[in-house]
Order: sequence, then structure tokens, then C-alpha cells
Amino acid sequence: MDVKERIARRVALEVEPDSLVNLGIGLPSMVANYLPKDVHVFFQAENGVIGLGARPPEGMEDPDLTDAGGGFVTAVPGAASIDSAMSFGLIRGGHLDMTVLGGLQVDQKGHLANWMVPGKMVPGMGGAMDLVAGAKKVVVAMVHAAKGTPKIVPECTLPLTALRRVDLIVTELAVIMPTEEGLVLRETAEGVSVDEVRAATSAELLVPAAPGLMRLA
Amino acid sequence: MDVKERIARRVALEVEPDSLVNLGIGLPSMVANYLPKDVHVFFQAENGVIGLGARPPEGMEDPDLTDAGGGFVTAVPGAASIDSAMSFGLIRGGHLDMTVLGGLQVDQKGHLANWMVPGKMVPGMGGAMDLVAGAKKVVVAMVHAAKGTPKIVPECTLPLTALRRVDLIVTELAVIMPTEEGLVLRETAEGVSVDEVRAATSAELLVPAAPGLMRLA
Amino acid sequence: MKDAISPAEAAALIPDGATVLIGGFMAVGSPHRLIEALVAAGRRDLTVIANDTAMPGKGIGHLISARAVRKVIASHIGLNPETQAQMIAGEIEVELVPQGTLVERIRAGGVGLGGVLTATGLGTPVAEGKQTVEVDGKTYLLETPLRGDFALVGCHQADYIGNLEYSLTAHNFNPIIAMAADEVIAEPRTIVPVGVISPDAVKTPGVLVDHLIERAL
Amino acid sequence: MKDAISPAEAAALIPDGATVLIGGFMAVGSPHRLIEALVAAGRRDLTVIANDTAMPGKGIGHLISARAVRKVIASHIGLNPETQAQMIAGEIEVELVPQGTLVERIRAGGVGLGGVLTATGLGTPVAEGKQTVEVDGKTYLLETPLRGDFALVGCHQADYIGNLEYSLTAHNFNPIIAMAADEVIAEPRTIVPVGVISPDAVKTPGVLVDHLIERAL
Repeated sequence: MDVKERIARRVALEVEPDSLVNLGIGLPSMVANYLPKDVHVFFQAENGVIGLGARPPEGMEDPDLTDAGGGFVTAVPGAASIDSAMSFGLIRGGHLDMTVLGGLQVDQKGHLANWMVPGKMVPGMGGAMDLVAGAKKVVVAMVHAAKGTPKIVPECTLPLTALRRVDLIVTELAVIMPTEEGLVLRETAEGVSVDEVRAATSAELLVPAAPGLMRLA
Repeated sequence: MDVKERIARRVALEVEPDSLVNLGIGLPSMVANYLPKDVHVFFQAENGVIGLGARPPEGMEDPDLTDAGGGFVTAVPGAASIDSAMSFGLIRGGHLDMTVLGGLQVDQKGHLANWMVPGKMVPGMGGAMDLVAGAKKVVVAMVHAAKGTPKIVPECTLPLTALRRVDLIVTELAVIMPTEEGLVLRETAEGVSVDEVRAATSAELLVPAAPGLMRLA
Repeated sequence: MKDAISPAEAAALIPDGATVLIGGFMAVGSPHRLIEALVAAGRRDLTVIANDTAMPGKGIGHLISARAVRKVIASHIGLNPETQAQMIAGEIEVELVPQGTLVERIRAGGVGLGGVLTATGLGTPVAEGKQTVEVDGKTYLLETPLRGDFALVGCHQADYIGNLEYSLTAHNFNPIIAMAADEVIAEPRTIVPVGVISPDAVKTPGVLVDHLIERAL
Repeated sequence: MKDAISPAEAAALIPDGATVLIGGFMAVGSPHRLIEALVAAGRRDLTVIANDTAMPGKGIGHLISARAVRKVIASHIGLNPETQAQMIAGEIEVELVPQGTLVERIRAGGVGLGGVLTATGLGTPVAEGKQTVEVDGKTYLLETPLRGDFALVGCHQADYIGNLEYSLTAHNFNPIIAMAADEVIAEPRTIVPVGVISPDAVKTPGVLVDHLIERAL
């Protein structure tokens, strides 16, 4: 199974029925593909729709209906169009049940850095800071290390996205929960040892007696 | 001519074509009756309509369409329904061209008191403070004195409605413009002398060489 | 899909002492059946946040007459002599807030702002005991967020998943309070299938609504 | 009744160096003909306040390519490499603002707030040089209002007096910027007689709109 699929499948298990969920662009957006059939969820796109649907039929795309990446989408029955003030009112007011975002670094305090690399990549934070500051639950979905360089670090060297501690980190190797005490290793992927996770992580991990097996469905 | 009609007629001359106007309850609401035929105006009611119309036909009243006093109204073609956040956004954001309000006292600085009499009348300020703080032009429409007690005073003894200097005071005796220098007597009503206005006013009046005659149309 | 509950069932969810935001302006747009159910349930010590207390025999006036309310945060109580009498007798606490400030404070509570700065109320009793903040040389009052345990929303129409539409001046505070409470109960006149309300017509997205009051007949 | 002017006539109203709020999210919902007219008019040194700068060849991207812009205040420029290149070359100044903060700052400018308090941006570069305010023991960033000389609004439909409707995710910043500029120019796809748009469907009341761009064909 593809690394990204593994991450997306695990994150999908975190989605609560009837919740309002915002998925970031890229890997996080794949989560929608792996939701259990019976779990009904409303997806929010921060550009202004609650009830984001799949790709539209060819030739029926509406230039007024896209996701936050600018790609054509549909709207599910019962969808609502909202302006940016309402969209971010929902995000910042604690009405968004969960957001899934990519990450460049997460540190021991659970702080996320995911929006810029000084001198290299300055695309702007878009809605990321609002999402991390405001969502009820923040899940970081990312590959565990970047070409050998750990992304789970003692302290972020990149500029933070927010001061809020994220709720869960899901990688292809492990599921890690930031807590007040530190980063707790909750699950390891099949065939991955605790030592392998430790080796790919530069932050200290709190390892319980028997970490669970990372579920994929 | 009735005292209130005289005031309302004079205030009506202040209304600019194509402007957005909010009329307070009572005397100010009479201003709508005396607008020149060719002057098109949108009236806002702060409970949430732009394009307030006249009384509805009997039997056709809509319980969802009232003015700020709770009385049945109509909406003109091109009206817009808005919620309270938008309604006061218009008022406080400087989008309201003019408001006409009643007054209990106005003082030398042009400060208005019109919302409470401590120990006697504490109805709440409703939208009055927002209107005075936010409207582009604030006209106070009131009888000149309350049973012989001057209402235009050196300094308000009643709690203020706002720190903003109102733009014009229209009474049955005179039109007075608060300025940085003080209260300027701009017009006197037909048959009313400057001395008569002074006698009914406890604040100092700045009187130009020849005050105008108060127009009624 | 929301469950449709009876007004009595809804009232049973709301305990004595709860803080309830209630929509309506002089009873226009209030959730009338829900209010009557609260009275019938003998509710006590409520804190009511609303624009006004209507008049005896109408809307929130029923709660005042039934002595169900311990505290009112409103912009206007002037048309309900019972509220005034209970206030003077020390039986009910009344906090008067300018209408535009009231709606912005509730909105701030709903969209996660720590407060807003406004000129409304400066130099008046409203400013007493409040922090002021200077921005670009101008002084503003800091007004803090308001939230409720419950928001009781009156509306024109809902669909099965709780998307709401409002009509004309019955919008008023309703769309704003629907963002600012832990639990939102909406009382529509009619409930229609999903898809009947266009996404562009939705004023309150269903994700904000917890319960719908069942149809009246 | 508004006059319908051509895109070129509208562009002629906007001088070099003006601050323009422009609607749209990755070019969805932007006033496309107006943007092209600004490019054709050879406009220079504009300050653009918008969610993003789209991509080359689309929406605001045209203004960037034409080097019409001296400063951008936006939440995201990552999908327009030309904006990034001009920024790195020091030819364009870019102020990055979290998307939710950006829309609240514009709204504050539109509804007359002196500022808003938000947790978004705390502990990040966004907080640098900004005042913080404590409310109930929590620290917030003070974010100040943004306004423009002009708001360039894209919309689905307008009526003759400028009431505006938006469609699906083409709402985005448009209804918010329409409150926050000295002059508002709206570019609708279709213009319909007064009365065709129901008061409840109006998202931007005509009183906010100064000019309509004439029909395309």
C-alpha cells in the first residue's frame, strides 16, 4: 500500500459521523476517499461551501464552484454557500469539528509549522493559522521524515502556524498524540518497530508498554 | 400648522436624493410624509430592512415585516432584508447618510442626550448610540423646550447618547447648527424673533448678522 | 438529518439558570412555541440575551410575565413595563447594551473573536468600567464576546438537516445567535426536504443547528 | 437606479496608486472584465487587498503580470510564481495575513469597528510588532481595520439599483469588501429589473454599490 494511502486511511478513522470536517490540499484531501460508507460527514472548503462533493461530470463544471485549491467540485444535497466571513467564523468560532493538515515540522509541545520555509517557500498561510487556532480537533497528516530528515522535532525551527497543541500526528510509521507531558506513541504501523519510529524521530517519544497496531480500516 | 409638522417639514429639506436614511420613532418618522415628490430615498429600519414602505393594505400585513417600533410596514420594490449585524454594520460603518432622532437635551458642544432620565425613564438605548456615533449626518428633531424648560443647554445634565457632535437641531422655533465654535442660529421660524429663540434656550447662541427664515418647503 | 422534537421536549433540555440567546425584535421572528413551552415548564432564573423583552403577552414578554428570567442583557426594555417594574423592584437584573454593540458582541462570541473595538458608548454610562484601547490615535471601547448555553432561533423555513431561511425583518438577531451557543434549537414555520432550499439561500448552515422544533400542525 | 458603465469607464475612475479591494478566491468570483480594463488602462502602483493573487493568466494574476501592483495584502500568493518573483526582486511589497484575520479586518473596516481581537497568529511572525490585549486572562492579537478607495466586486446578478446576488463559492470576499471602500464597483453577469431579486436573496444591498459594469453582450 502506498505511503500516502496508508496515512489517509488511518486519518479517515478519526472522522466522527455527522461532523464538519475541513481537509487541507494534497495528502489530507485523500482522506475523503477512505471514509466508511455509513459515516455521513459534511466537508467544508474554506473558500465557501459546506457540503463539498466529488468531481463534477465532464462538461457540467461550474466556474463558481471550486474547492480551496481552485479545482472543480460538486456540492452535496443540503449544501450551503457561505462568504469568507462566515466560513472563517465557523473555523475560528469552534464550529469545525476537525481539520486535517499537512506538516513541515511538529515539535514536542505539539506545535505545528506548516506554512513557510524562510528564504525558500513563502506562499502565505492562507487559512492554515485560522484552522489550527480554531478547529476543535487538528490532525496532522504527513510522511514521517523528509528524505531522512526528521520532521517530528524537539522544537520547531520553522515559523509556527499557531501556539495551539495539535491533537494527533499520523504518519506512515506511527500515530503520535501530543499531550501536556510530551509526544505519546499511540500506534505503530504493521512491520514497524518502536525503534524504527524512534530512529526517524528527533523529538523524545513517550512509549507506553504496548503501543497499538496502526489500524487502516 | 402643527408644531411637529413644522419641524418635520423643515427636516425633510435636509434629505438628499438617493440617500439612505433612518428615521427614529415618533416625530422623526413624520419626516417621510414631507419629502419632495421627486426625491427618491431609501429608508432603513434598524430591525432589518432597507427600503421601508408605507402601511400595508388591511388584511395583507405580514407579521415578518415591521418597522423598529413593531408596526406593520411594506417594503418598496428593490428592498433588501438584512440581519442585525448587517443593519448595524451599515449604521456604524458610515454607510447611513442621515438619521433623524428625537432629543431630550442638546448642549453647546452639540452633544445629544436622548435615551434616559435617571430614576425616571430607563428604556434602554436601542440603536440610538450606534446611530449617533455612526451616521454620516445626525439631525435632532425636537420641540424647542419641554414645558418651559430649555432643552438646548450649556451642558447636558442627562447621560449622553454619544460624544459625537450632532450636525443640526431643528425645532419649531429655529434651526441651529452645532459647530466647533458653538451653537450657530441658522434660521428662525416665521414670526419668531432672535430674542424669543434666546429666551427658550439656556445655551449661548452664536447669532449671525441676519439669520435666515426657516423654510418649510 | 436532525430529529424534530416538540417544544416541550426542547424546553426540557434547557435547565433552570441557563443562559439563552433568543432571536426576535419586538417579538417579530422569535421562536414563539418554544418560549411558551419554557413558560409551561416553569423555567426559572434564566439569563436572557436578546434585543428586547418585547411587550407583555408577546414573545419574550411571556417569560418576563412568568418571572422565568433573573437577568436580561438587551438593548431595549422600554415597551415592556413589566421588565421595568421587575428591574426597579430588584427582581430582575438588566444590562443595557447598545444594539449594534450587542449584535457584535454576540457575533464575536460566535466567530471566536476575543473582543471588538467600537466608538459606540464612549462618553456614556456604557463605557463605565470598560477597558479602552487606542488605535491610530483614536480611542475605542473594548467590548467582549457574549455566548449562550442555548440559542433559540425563530426562522421561516428549515430543511431536514437544519439549513435555515429567514424572512424580511424576522432575520434580526436570529442568524447571529445561531453561531454563539453550545446548543442551537431552531423553530421553523415549515420543514422541507433536503434540496428544497438552494445553497445560496441558506442563511444558517445546518451544521450549526442541533435540534428542530417539529411542525405545528 | 445606477448607471451602467463600461469596464474602461470604470477603470478610468481608478487612479494610479489607488488601494483596491478585489473579490475572488483563486480567480473564482473575481470581476474579470474590470481587472482586464485596469490592465488595458496601464494602471500602476496599485495596492491590492484580496485573498490571493490567483495564477498567471487568471483574475488578479493579470494585474501582477502587467506590473500594475506595488503592494499586495493577501493570505496566499503561493500559486502565482510571478508574485513571488516580483516580491523576491523587491518590486512588489507583500503583506501576508491569515485568511480569517484578513476577512475580519476588512469587515471591521466596513462596519466601523476600531479593530478585533483574535488568537490567530499568536506565537507566529504575524504577531510581530502588533499590540496584544488581554481579555479574561487570555491574550489576543489586536488586528486593525482595512479599507480601500475602491472595492471591485464580482457577482452573479444585480438589479437596476445595485442589489447583488452571489453564487456558490463565488461569494468569498465579495460581500465583505462591498462594505469597506469609498467607492464600490460591481461586475454582475446579468442585470435584472428591480423586483426580480427578492429582498431575502439580496446579499449586498444596492445602497452600498456606486456603479454597475454594463452587460457583456
